[in-house]
Amino acid sequence: MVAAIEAIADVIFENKQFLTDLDQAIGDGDHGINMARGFEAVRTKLSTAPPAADIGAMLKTVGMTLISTVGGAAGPLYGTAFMRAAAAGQGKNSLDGETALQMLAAAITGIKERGKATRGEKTMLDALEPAYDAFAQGLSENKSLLDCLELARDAAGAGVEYTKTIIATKGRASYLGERSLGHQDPGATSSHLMLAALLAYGRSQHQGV
Amino acid sequence: MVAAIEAIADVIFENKQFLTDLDQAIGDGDHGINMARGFEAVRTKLSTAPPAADIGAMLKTVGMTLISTVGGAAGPLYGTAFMRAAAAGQGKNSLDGETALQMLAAAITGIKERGKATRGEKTMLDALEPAYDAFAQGLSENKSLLDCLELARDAAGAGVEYTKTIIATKGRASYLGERSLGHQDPGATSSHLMLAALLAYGRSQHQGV
Amino acid sequence: MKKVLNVPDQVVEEMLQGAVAAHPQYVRRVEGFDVLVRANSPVKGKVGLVSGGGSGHEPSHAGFVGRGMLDGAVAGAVFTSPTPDQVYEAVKAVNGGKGVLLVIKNYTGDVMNFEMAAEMAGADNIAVEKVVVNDDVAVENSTWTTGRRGIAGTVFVHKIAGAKAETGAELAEVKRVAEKVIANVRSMGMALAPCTVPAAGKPSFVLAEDEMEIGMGIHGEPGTHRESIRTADEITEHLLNKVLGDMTLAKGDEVAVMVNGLGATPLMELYVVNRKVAEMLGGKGLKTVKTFIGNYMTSLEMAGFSVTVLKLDAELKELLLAPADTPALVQF
Amino acid sequence: MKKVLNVPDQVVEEMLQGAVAAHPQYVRRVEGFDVLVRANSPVKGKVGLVSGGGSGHEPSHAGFVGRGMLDGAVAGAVFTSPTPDQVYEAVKAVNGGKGVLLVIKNYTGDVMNFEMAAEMAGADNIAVEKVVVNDDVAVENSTWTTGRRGIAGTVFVHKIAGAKAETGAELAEVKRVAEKVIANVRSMGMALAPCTVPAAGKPSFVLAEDEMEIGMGIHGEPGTHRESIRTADEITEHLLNKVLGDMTLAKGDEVAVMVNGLGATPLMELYVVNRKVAEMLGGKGLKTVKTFIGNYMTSLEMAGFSVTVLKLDAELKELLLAPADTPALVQF
Ligand SMILES: Nc1ncnc2c1ncn2[C@@H]1O[C@H](COP(=O)(O)OP(=O)(O)O)[C@@H](O)[C@H]1O
Ligand SMILES: Nc1ncnc2c1ncn2[C@@H]1O[C@H](COP(=O)(O)OP(=O)(O)O)[C@@H](O)[C@H]1O
Ligand SMILES: [Mg+2]
Ligand SMILES: [Mg+2]
Ligand SMILES: [Mg+2]
Ligand SMILES: [Mg+2]
Repeated sequence: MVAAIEAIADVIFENKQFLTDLDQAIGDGDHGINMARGFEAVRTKLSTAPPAADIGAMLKTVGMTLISTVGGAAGPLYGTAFMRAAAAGQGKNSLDGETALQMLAAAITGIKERGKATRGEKTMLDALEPAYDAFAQGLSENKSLLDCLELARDAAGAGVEYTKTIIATKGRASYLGERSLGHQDPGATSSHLMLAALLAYGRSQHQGV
Repeated sequence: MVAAIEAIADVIFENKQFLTDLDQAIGDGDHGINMARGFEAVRTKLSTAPPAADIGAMLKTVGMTLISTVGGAAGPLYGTAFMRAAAAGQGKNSLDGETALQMLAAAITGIKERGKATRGEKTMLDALEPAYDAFAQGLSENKSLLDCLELARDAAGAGVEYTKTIIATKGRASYLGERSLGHQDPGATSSHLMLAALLAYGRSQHQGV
Repeated sequence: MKKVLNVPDQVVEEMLQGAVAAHPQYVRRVEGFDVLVRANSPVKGKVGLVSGGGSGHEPSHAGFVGRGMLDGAVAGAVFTSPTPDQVYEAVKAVNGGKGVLLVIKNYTGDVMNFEMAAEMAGADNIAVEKVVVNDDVAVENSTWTTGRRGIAGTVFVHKIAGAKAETGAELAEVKRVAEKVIANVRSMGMALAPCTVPAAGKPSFVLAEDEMEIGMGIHGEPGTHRESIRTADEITEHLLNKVLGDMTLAKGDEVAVMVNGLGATPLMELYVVNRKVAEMLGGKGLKTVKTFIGNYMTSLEMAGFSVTVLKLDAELKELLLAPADTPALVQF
Repeated sequence: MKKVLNVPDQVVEEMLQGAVAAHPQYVRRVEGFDVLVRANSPVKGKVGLVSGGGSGHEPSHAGFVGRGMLDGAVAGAVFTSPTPDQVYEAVKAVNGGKGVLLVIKNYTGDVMNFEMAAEMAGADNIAVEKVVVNDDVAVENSTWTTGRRGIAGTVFVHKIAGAKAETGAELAEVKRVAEKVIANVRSMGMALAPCTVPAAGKPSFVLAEDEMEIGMGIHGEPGTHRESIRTADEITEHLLNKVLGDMTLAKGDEVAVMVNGLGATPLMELYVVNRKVAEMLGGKGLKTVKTFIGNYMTSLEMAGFSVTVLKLDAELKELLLAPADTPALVQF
């Protein structure tokens, strides 16, 4: 599982400039820098502390590290998301589809409580909530964990596209009013990227076995 | 005589940018601006106050106006020069060569007393002292006032060229040390321009008569 | 990017070290954190005032730590809200037993991070209250936005709530006064040229040689619109009218004014602006009790300025004029 | 030229109007002249202190008019020494019967214009003395130059001679103390980016994107050399070594420090510089009694900074730490 987090960290590092550029267009141009700083700290933490087999314990470390290193809006939101996911995954050493869905639900609830946003306000929720729906749909059709994740990733990607068509009413981009139209949301983008990285990591493991 | 001063003012206005650019290279880029501000004030003064027939009185007005409007190094220097020339020209209604030479001598003495510079330090003196010498030479050869002035103007022009070959040891350009080489001195240039304007004015009057 | 810098990533750390070295009589570092508190913190029997936010707004906020103003300032990464653990440390370090007031500029990230810190401090049984400053009239305060942003008016909150806390007032009283300032202060800014976040390495936006941005935010957030540069008087008139348009002021009312430079705009230009501000306020029969002019809430080396007007009553006036002794604001 | 301006030619006039509007408690205008004096000038029984120079160095010099510092400041055109009649008016306005000390920065124009003013005041039987500040070690003090330039160290002269005058000391005594400061203060600066004189409309010099000028003068006069930008620590080390190299300091000596911004350099960067300054001075066993950090002697919107060190003795230290109450420098 540490490797999965590392895959997430890598995709953030690779897209540091991209996320920053997106944020420069409709925010303050630091999303990539903030996220990269956070996952840099996460990587250091996980490589120095003995990696816990317990998924919950590990995600808690990730969440707390993000909270204390990312700052801005994304820090408390993603930090809370990982903390809540950690609680849902406590005591587990491996993931099944149902647990994964619960963790995603807990993460989203955390983000909504902390940020008081709902779907359609041009935030990370516009990637994450569709992702949750798609994952749940896949699971109800008895699809595999990775297939569900693939559906989630694609839904998140569509959500990112959708953010281009709406006006931001939460976060820094809301100051722009109509001028936020046409731009994709940086937080939705980072959410999509993380799901994509998780999927790619899962597929690579599966092939390897 | 007011028209002569206006001719000087015009040449300063025309060369405001040029003198400023020269000063930008080796000083602080304000010589043209300062001189133009001063002669603007002179022009206003002479057009509002009844122009005195007495050359001395008129030059005193010019000097005092320059002192109180030009500022920087050129203000006190040119101001003093006109004040001293005024004293030498007091009571005269027209100029002969001898008086003109005395006025030039007085002006130069004033500049030297005020600025404590001597020839060869890359200042206006490198235009004015050769001009004086040439004027005196012409006069000793019984040349006309305007011919003497032409010699003076040419000597001043040669003096300007000479300033390119020497290192400044007075004024702001002295901070540059060797790097002032190759640049002509703005103050020497403005002195040369004023002599040239005087000459052109004199010639035009002479032709008109 | 032309800056006097060592490692971009270390700029906040090095700035804090330099600030402590410059002002040891005023501030000390909370060991291990990006937090500066008064040299004599905690002040017993006094409500503690903590503010902070992303770095890059210097002298805000650490420059206002000292007698009569803040007790602690938390420095986030450049233009990025500090994290909750940092704010929490500041709260602990300044709590003199009467609780702590958090002065937050209204940005989603700042509000969330400071709220999380308040929850952490609450778990320690430290009484913590918060106020959120939202003085920037460039942003509409509607349900369609996260609300107006907090900009230079924040300094008036520091000054006046700080003076109130210095009297020994209770937390609720200090909070009430802070909220009164917030209710009565409005600002608006403009930018002529952008700034560069060191870690980003390139300007946060681009303006043409003859263009300016009206309503600019202090993190480079876009303003209301762009247009060709106009005269100082025209720009000032536009900004001040927007500011006054959002306030209820009557002839004879007393106000305080701040003409704030964003970083690269020389004091000369701020004075030219203030000439027009004074003329307009005087023309409306308003009495300016005090004018602050200079760099108070900056945006790195952004060129531009903001104008702030605070409506005073007897209470706010007295607290505004009370003594202060901090690195960036001293008054007898 | 991106500036907040009305008419370039009127910038000094409008600035002075804006300054008087901002600081009526401190300064008033001498009617008809570009001169600001203390609101309560002339102060009877006190030596008057007058400084000034070209405009564009704000807050120098008018920002230092007030109790404990200057009595009057004369504003020339931008970067151009004021004329003698203006200085003369300042002298008359501040003369409280004990004479007037002129504090002049060492530039040919400034020296000549102030000297002419002194002659005019002398004709009125006002006792006038002058001191000429020449702290800039970038310029060699040889017979081949007009001598070192006066830059940010001038503010220390204002502060200390001003405090001395406030004690009621005689003109000769105030002059002696001013000269002691001048003998013990050294500075050097650098620039990353030029400034534009409003009336000129274009930058006073050009630097490449990766270039800096070491030893820059405050009017854009070229410095010792240009080179590629180095780190803040390297630049600071170079400047401070030049400054200290021209002073005689022993372990245990007390100093005051000024890290001065030229206009467009943010406080953040000045703090990064001060970190290195403090480290170097500490490493030499010098004791920094007080650090001034911010924009004191600017050069319009030039980017860059200067470092000033003043060696203190008991007398200078006491006067440095004495109270001051001016628009730009207040201390208890
Ligand atoms: N209230 C909110 N709820 C959910 N997500 C939000 C909220 N506000 C902002 N965000 C997300 O945070 C992202 C910006 O993060 P970041 O740039 O790191 O923080 P900041 O805006 O403080 O600079 C936005 O793109 C958006 O997706
Ligand atoms: N000591 C001096 N004696 C004679 N001329 C001088 C002296 N110092 C400077 N100058 C002249 O003054 C000119 C500069 O004038 P200006 O730019 O108006 O003043 P500033 O140097 O104060 O900006 C120089 O080019 C030089 O000719
Ligand atoms: Mg952002
Ligand atoms: Mg010049
Ligand atoms: Mg941010
Ligand atoms: Mg000049």
